[in-house]
Amino acid sequence: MTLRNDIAITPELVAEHGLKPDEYQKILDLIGREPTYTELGIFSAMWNEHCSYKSSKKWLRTLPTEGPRVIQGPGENAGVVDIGDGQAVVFKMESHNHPSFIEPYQGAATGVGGILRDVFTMGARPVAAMNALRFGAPSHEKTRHLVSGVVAGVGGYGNAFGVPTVGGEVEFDARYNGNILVNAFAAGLADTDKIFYSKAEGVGLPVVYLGAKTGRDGVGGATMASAEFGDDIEEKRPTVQVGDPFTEKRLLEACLELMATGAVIAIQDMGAAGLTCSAVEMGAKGDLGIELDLDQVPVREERMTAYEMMLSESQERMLMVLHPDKEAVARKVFEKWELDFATVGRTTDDLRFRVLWQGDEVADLPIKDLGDEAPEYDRPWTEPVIPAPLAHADVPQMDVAEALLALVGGHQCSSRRWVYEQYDTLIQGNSIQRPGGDAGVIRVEGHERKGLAFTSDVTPRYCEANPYEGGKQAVAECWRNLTATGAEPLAATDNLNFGNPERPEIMGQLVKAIEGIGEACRALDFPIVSGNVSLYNETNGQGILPTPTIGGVGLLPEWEKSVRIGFVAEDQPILLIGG
Amino acid sequence: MKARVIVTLKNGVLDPQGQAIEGSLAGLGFGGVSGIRQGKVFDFEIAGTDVEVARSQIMAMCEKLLANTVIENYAIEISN
Amino acid sequence: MKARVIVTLKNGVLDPQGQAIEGSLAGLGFGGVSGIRQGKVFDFEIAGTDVEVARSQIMAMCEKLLANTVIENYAIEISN
Amino acid sequence: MKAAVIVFPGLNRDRDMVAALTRIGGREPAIVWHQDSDIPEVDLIVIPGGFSYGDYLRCGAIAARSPIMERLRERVEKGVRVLGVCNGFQILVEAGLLPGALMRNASLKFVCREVKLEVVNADTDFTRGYTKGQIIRCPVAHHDGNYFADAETLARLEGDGRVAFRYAEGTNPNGSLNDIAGIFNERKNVLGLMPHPENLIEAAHGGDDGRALFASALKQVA
Ligand SMILES: Nc1ncnc2c1ncn2[C@@H]1O[C@H](COP(=O)(O)OP(=O)(O)O)[C@@H](O)[C@H]1O
Repeated sequence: MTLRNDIAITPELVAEHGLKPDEYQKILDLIGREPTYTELGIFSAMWNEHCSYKSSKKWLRTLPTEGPRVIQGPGENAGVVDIGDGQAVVFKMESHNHPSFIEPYQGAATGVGGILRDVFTMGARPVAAMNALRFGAPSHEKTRHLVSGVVAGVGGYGNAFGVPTVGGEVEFDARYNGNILVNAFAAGLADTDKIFYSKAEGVGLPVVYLGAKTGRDGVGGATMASAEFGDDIEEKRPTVQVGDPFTEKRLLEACLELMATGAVIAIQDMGAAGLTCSAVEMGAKGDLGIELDLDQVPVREERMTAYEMMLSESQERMLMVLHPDKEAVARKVFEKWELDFATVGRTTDDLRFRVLWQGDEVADLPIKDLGDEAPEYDRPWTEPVIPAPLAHADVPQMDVAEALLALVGGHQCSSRRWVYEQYDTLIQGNSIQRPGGDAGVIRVEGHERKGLAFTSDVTPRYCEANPYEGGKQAVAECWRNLTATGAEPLAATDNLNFGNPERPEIMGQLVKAIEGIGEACRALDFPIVSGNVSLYNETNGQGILPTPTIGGVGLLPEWEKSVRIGFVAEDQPILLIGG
Repeated sequence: MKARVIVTLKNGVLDPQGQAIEGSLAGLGFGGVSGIRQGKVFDFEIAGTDVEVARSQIMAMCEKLLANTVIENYAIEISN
Repeated sequence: MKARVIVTLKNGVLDPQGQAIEGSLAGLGFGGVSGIRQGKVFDFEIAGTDVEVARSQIMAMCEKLLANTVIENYAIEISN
Repeated sequence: MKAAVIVFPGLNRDRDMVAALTRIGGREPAIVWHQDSDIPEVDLIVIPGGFSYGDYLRCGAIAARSPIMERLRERVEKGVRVLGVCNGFQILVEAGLLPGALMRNASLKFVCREVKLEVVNADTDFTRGYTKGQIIRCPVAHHDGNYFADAETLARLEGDGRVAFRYAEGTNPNGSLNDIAGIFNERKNVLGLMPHPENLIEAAHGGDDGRALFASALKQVA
């Protein structure tokens, strides 16, 4: 399994890395020579759909992302919104679809771990989580196994980490038979003057590695997450990552303790293609170069190559730029929590991303082109064909009582208790409304009366019928679920799950859904402050239902007044309001 | 017949349990232990008398339920 | 040296996991299986060359940590 | 009344427990980190819930072998009150301070829901805020709360009034023998229970049935 750095770069190898011939040509033009094997790996990680948003960027820019309360919109680990009294809510949603199909427990668990890290990387203590799940038909042979594994994995990680799960979604449709969706949401609380960002500042400062050791986990994983599934899926199995919530919980406490010491200048968690993406992002954002010395990286496996270390997706790791005079303080915090701590590089002023390994320079690349100047596409798209409304005569007739029973007993409306009772919904002692209502509500710790509401919504079959209206509807439902608890909607995050964007009709769904989401968000003053795009959700050419999940956050001035869905007394009038 | 199935993690797959146990053993003064990996064992009775038939049946049980072959290997022992 | 410790539940101690697995196996059509009990296996390296010294060290590890002797038995295998 | 909370890495209901003790006791408990060399002089020592050491090996096993547990054992012998909730209960059992074992839930699933508890013995320092036979509400949140002990131990626990709480009205969430939710040591100065009374002490929790346990343990009930 030892890989060398002088492997010849063939067209096949380029293709295996998910890079198109024109993209490879762009690499050649950019660096004026053939890339090394490690460099090819770095490009494939940075330029894949997952990290670069190359197909969606153009459209994401059209979303409203600003508002009087928005402190940080998209582009950081999570969005940040002011909730008054010097406090902010920090939140984001992220998908872990493909890994969860391959290994449902670990895939879902590491998805939850990733989104929690996104939140506490910004200095916020996680206070609420949600999970939006979509599975194949209940009768499909794989569904039972996937449901039980995913739910156990979401719970296994979130429960051990210690964050209450306050809401989510579970839906079944045959279109997800070969490609389930696992979208995880997390929110945290921070003081507005103690938010941490990934932008590095200062030349010659130590780049420090924290958390768990690096193994070969998921090498090639980020590339996989952006590749369509075929029948050879079994072969991709060994790249599964295993989550360790025990380490993550210690990492949370250690990071918050460290941030309180004033030692942290910049911080970035290591998610997909960990070391590569985190280092490049910190440097590119700060207009700085980064030099890494891989011989300092804590590893848990022997004979790891530079390529493997740069692409490893081992979980529960962080990269930071620290004040050099605080390095000793920082080390002490991490020793207390028994986590690895190593200075693995430094910031430079030459805008290069340089990687040293066993005395060799195995990569030397222009950092801006890897990061914020990665390729961007305006993919061709076609206007979705909107089906004509059913003629009245074509609507099947049915006895009303029977129809009601069928609805209530059907898998779309049945109780989700089996799922959410496997999640700790009351840890932290602030859960005012637990799953089962319109939105989850928590009390804001450190404040007498304030509360926050959370919900996640989308109706994929609406989006399939009419992506534009479906996008609007998802936002509107999310907004309504927040207001139904008595909350004032603040802002939202989105997780856009679609099929292969290289197909113009799929790209059309994405474009129109984003348009609808943007339209609704503008109309409601409901900015999108973070999000995630998951494309290539297809199996053998069959795409999933277009599923733009909207996660919304609302503010309640007085949680005591939050309203629940249950009727509270007999003989009360029932009102129907709205359109 | 008596059967025993031993399920272990594949090489390279992170074993957080093993790590925590190793740390604890070191803390208790058992320093010479390294590379600890935790697995599962299943002991059971299986009907029949033909070892080879039983073995192929157990193999199917492992593939379907007892082992998570994405990250685990298994070994089968049968005794009369 | 390589060591393997197998920890199993004592007779008479309830094994909910074993029971559930037996139920699932039956559900999957594996009918001939009975009395399934789940245990743990630990594989590790132990420093030194004297098997007997290692064995008594591992025994102490089992008594102190690896097994809960209220409910579990253990067996030790060592190979060079 | 002074209280202390022992914290091991991986515990996660320590903040909930500190909040409950502060709210009901009127002062913040001392926090004892597992690597501290001693426990301050207090009247009540609590081990809260969570996943110490990730629940790896067996729940509570690794924490139970931590040096701080020797200091705890000395306090138990001196008659100091010790309360273990959820993972804290598992740790006390693994340390041999309480008998039996907590096995995986019969459903094999983590379960978080509200159950009913019967106060079996209201004549102890922990339970005198309740009446014998009283049924209270209490949430549970655990994966391994299925209490097991051999027949002889069970008979002793039952005979000596050492069962503190029992799951009532068919709400046993985990398959525990005799519906046991919490037990005392022989001297009844150590209580371990799986449910989370600290998560049901105020209006925001939707009830305060858990309050009397802390009020009793903190000697606020005569
Ligand atoms: N995966 C999940 N995790 C937690 N809670 C869930 C999950 N799925 C559904 N729920 C909860 O179950 C309730 C019903 O879900 P749903 O039918 O999607 O709600 P809605 O009425 O908004 O359509 C909601 O309170 C929701 O938060």
